Amino acid sequence: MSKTMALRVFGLNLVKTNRSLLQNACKATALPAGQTVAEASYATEVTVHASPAAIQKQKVSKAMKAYLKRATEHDEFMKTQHLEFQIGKRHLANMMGADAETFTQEDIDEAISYLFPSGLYDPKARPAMKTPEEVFPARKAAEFDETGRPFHSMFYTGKPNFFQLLHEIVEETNKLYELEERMLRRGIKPDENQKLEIAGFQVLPKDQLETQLVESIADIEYTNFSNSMDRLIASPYAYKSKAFIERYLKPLMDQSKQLEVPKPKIDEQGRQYITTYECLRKTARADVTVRMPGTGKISINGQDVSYFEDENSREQLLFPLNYSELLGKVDVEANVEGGGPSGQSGAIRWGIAMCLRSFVDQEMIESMRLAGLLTRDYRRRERKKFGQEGARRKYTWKKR
Amino acid sequence: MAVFYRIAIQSSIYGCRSMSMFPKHFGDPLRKKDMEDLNKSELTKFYHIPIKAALNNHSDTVFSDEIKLKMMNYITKNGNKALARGLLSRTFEIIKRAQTERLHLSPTDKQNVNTNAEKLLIEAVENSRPLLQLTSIKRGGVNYQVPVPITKKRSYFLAMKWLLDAAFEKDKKVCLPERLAWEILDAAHGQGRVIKKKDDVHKQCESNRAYAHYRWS
Amino acid sequence: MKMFRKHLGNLSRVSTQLQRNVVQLSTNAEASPIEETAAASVNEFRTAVANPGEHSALHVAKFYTIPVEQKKQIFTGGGLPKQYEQQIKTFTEPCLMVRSPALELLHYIKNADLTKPVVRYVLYGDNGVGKTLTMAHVLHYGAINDFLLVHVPWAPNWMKRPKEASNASQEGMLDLPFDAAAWLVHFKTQNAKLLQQLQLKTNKEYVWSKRESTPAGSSLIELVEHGIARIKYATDTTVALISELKQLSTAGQCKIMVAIDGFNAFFHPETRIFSDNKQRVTPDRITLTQPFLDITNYDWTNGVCILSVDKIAMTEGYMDSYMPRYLLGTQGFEHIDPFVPIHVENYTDKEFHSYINYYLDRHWINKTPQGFEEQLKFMSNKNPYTLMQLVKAL
Amino acid sequence: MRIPGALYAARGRAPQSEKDVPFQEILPLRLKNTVSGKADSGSDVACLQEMGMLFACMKDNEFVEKYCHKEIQQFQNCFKCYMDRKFEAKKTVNQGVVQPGNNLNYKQLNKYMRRFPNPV
Repeated sequence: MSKTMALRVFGLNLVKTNRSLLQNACKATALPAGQTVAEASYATEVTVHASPAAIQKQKVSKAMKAYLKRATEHDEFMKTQHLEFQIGKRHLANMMGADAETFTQEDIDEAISYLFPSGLYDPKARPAMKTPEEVFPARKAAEFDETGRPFHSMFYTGKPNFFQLLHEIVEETNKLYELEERMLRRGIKPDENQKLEIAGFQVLPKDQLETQLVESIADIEYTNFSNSMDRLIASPYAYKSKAFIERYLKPLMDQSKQLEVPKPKIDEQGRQYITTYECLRKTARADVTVRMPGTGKISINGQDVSYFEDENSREQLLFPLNYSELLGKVDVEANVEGGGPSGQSGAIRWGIAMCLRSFVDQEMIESMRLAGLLTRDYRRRERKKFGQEGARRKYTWKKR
Repeated sequence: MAVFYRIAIQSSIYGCRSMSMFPKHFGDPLRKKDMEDLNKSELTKFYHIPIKAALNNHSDTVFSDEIKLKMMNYITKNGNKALARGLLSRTFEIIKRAQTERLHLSPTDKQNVNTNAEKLLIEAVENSRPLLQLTSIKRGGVNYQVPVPITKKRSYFLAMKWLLDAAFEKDKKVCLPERLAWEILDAAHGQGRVIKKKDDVHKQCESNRAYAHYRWS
Repeated sequence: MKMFRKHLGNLSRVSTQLQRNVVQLSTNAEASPIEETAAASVNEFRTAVANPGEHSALHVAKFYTIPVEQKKQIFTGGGLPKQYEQQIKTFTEPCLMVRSPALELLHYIKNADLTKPVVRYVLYGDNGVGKTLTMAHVLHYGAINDFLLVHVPWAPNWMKRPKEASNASQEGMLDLPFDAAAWLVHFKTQNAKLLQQLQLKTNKEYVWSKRESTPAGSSLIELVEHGIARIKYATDTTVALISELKQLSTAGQCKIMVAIDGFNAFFHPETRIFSDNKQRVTPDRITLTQPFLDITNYDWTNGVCILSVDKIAMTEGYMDSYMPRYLLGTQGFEHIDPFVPIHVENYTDKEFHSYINYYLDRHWINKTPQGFEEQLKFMSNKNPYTLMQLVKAL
Repeated sequence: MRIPGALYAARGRAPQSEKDVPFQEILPLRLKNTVSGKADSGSDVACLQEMGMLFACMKDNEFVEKYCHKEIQQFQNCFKCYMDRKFEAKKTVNQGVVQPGNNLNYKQLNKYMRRFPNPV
């Protein structure tokens, strides 16, 4: 498989170079799909050049004819999409008064979000204008020539790219084992400080692997893939094939750097203060302000801590303050409505914890996060179902 | 804030029952003292996993303690945890009253009178934790009482349950906290109904030790 | 050398005098059988001055011990809350904390001109802030400075849980004979010594029934004894006693201190007592309220009147505010209109700190991780009652 | 104790001869491709000896736990490691995931038997 092949969607130049051939649909050949070692884009590009005269005369198989028809339709469609996209981009550019040539994708996104402001929460749901490649999923080029002979040696496994990947992983692992053998015989220890740092990484999840391989994978196959990857990573000389491994590792979000800490503002008496809006818990909604150089006074809806009669709710307010050792040094004002005592105290607790983040050092923020103070508790009361007394409780069984 | 909300929703998409439980990969919240004895390497493991929200009855303050919380949950009936908390604090009060009076009456042996109600409760539970338990196993149509070793968690549960059963077998006039306080004091000093019950269980196990090999067969 | 010896001389004199003073101090605090902490009694949260008269701003937030027999004499019939009594029994020493509202009240009483008509003071404040204990402190002052104590420990008891309600002589009025008799016993125990000394005489002749009557000139003690013996006429004797006391005090023969806790019970629109036709009775139809309303009038002199209004008097706390005007209602307010309101608040930081020290000293708080006091302050909002509840579980 | 067949001859009838009644192969004479798990579970009763020692110690100290801390400790450790092993097995071995080593349980064997069935 040493041939370097580029596989890409039935590209434009196929149409350009031998348009006439296409009409009588007798000779269009697609060169074998292959996989470039450098960048693993399986499905984006195939180079086509005139096929040798010998193959032209053979009869084109029925499957190939069907495939050709689909491919040409797809290309027509993509071509028109491209044209429309270009025209749209030009209109947008001069609508925004920018120069059409230098109008990049970021400019397009900005313009769209400016022209079509949308309150939808999920960014994917908002209006967007993306290039046709992103909008329409890539499709694999032809995997077999016109006589029906597949290009990929593992074509008949049904998922050539996937099994090729497994094959390569095992190859790497064997290579590392041999290296280890040699090193052991020579008595050389694997180099410690180059050890592969995998704490912050996770093996590529199934859906991302599928988009990368342009093949759908069964669960069992995915577990095989992740097991073999684990074995590869576990081997002591894993850092030797770091490049290969890196390609199939997804960096995990570093939870602690996740939330950006707001800067405290200054109020009229010159005291630092932070307000967190929209502190939610069950059905309670609260806004909490924390002022830094304070005396430990707390006021909820105007009343002091006796707003909550039961001890448990007061203890909830005490938890974040006591945890971050700012109990007597901070003033808290909260106005809260909706929900019951435990919902309201939970909302205020979360609000206080979020406000305290900007008065405390990073290491304490991390320990607050580990204590579960900074996570929004979005558990909601489970709905009551018909035919049952409550969410889970069934009606008592009556004999008659 | 929006970022935060998105994470919660996004991480809940592929979680199971999204609105009533946290997804599986969320870690449990750690108490402050757990964090101290976790060394550096274990802590880094936590940097990359999101943590569940702390429950609304857990708090690292001076008022909350593990065994006390568990005891309160066992006392709670149809969700009235505030009442259970009141009952438990009255129990502690009665324990302390008895101990402080004993302390003041005999100021000579000051050190062995322990007026810390929580320590007494812990001691009582430790003393009344059973080692084995009898389970009935059906062999050849006959139910044999087979002695089975029990896990640590279950032994704590049994100890507390026996304490509460003894307390609930009170007559009308006596209030629960009073009766529970006497039980805890007795158990802490090693005598009383709960300790007797534990010894009975051990004796029964010992007498049935012949059936021990019937287990899991 | 002589000069040096002289120095030595007065040095030794000073030390002996000091020595005697310490012994004298500790003995007077030694009244109750507390163990060796008594020697360390004069520290930052206790004071050896047991006489409320001498308490001053210096002693604020400090505990003083009431001598046991004085406590028995004043508080046997009630006057301290039940839980506080229990705490005293456990801590084996009847201790009261000196607080600013009590000092303020004592200051007024000391410089009040007793010849002028009686001044009424009203203690008001949120639930559980220490109104009753402030009154107890002042009562202790009254007992020591030989005031005649007319003390109703908790007025709502009569309105909510009467021992037995029977029809009175006047039609439509209800009589609480047992409660009246109990109050007379309480009055007797509180003022027994004083009554012997003063030898007060009744100046009117009272006819209870055809055969029984107490002649004019008989001593008050006989009147009280008669009320206790003949429970049927207990309420009438209280009426008589109160009117006698008013005349005697205006005549200047004795000083009277009236103390009524939960005074707004007398003005609550209805009570929990049911008349024969199964209807709730209004307070003014109860014979016992009348004498205590008379004594809180301003038509007599040479006495002082301390009242307290309470949210949980008749309604277990769902009253909106704890202000006297709201709790007493218009009628009650006009009845005691020119009165001196005294606001009782939660603990100040100093008081809170000294109370925590007191608990620690009495081994009542055993779980003391770092910063527990700050947490307690937050949780209890420095309210005395909630603090006592919270500390129970520690 | 097996009674030899000859004794039966006196009372019963003689076994039929092969020639008259040829053997017919109703069920295929072939081993199945799976192994049953009955024999595997066996009675792996854990910590029996520790329990015996514990009972002995408790008996002579008439059930006062203070005197036989050692036995109690041993017994609890043994039970704890038994439970850990069981939990581990639950995740790997019982799922049929093959571990290096020769003792395979029936689930692992069945996995192989399925891949290399008996020749027909």
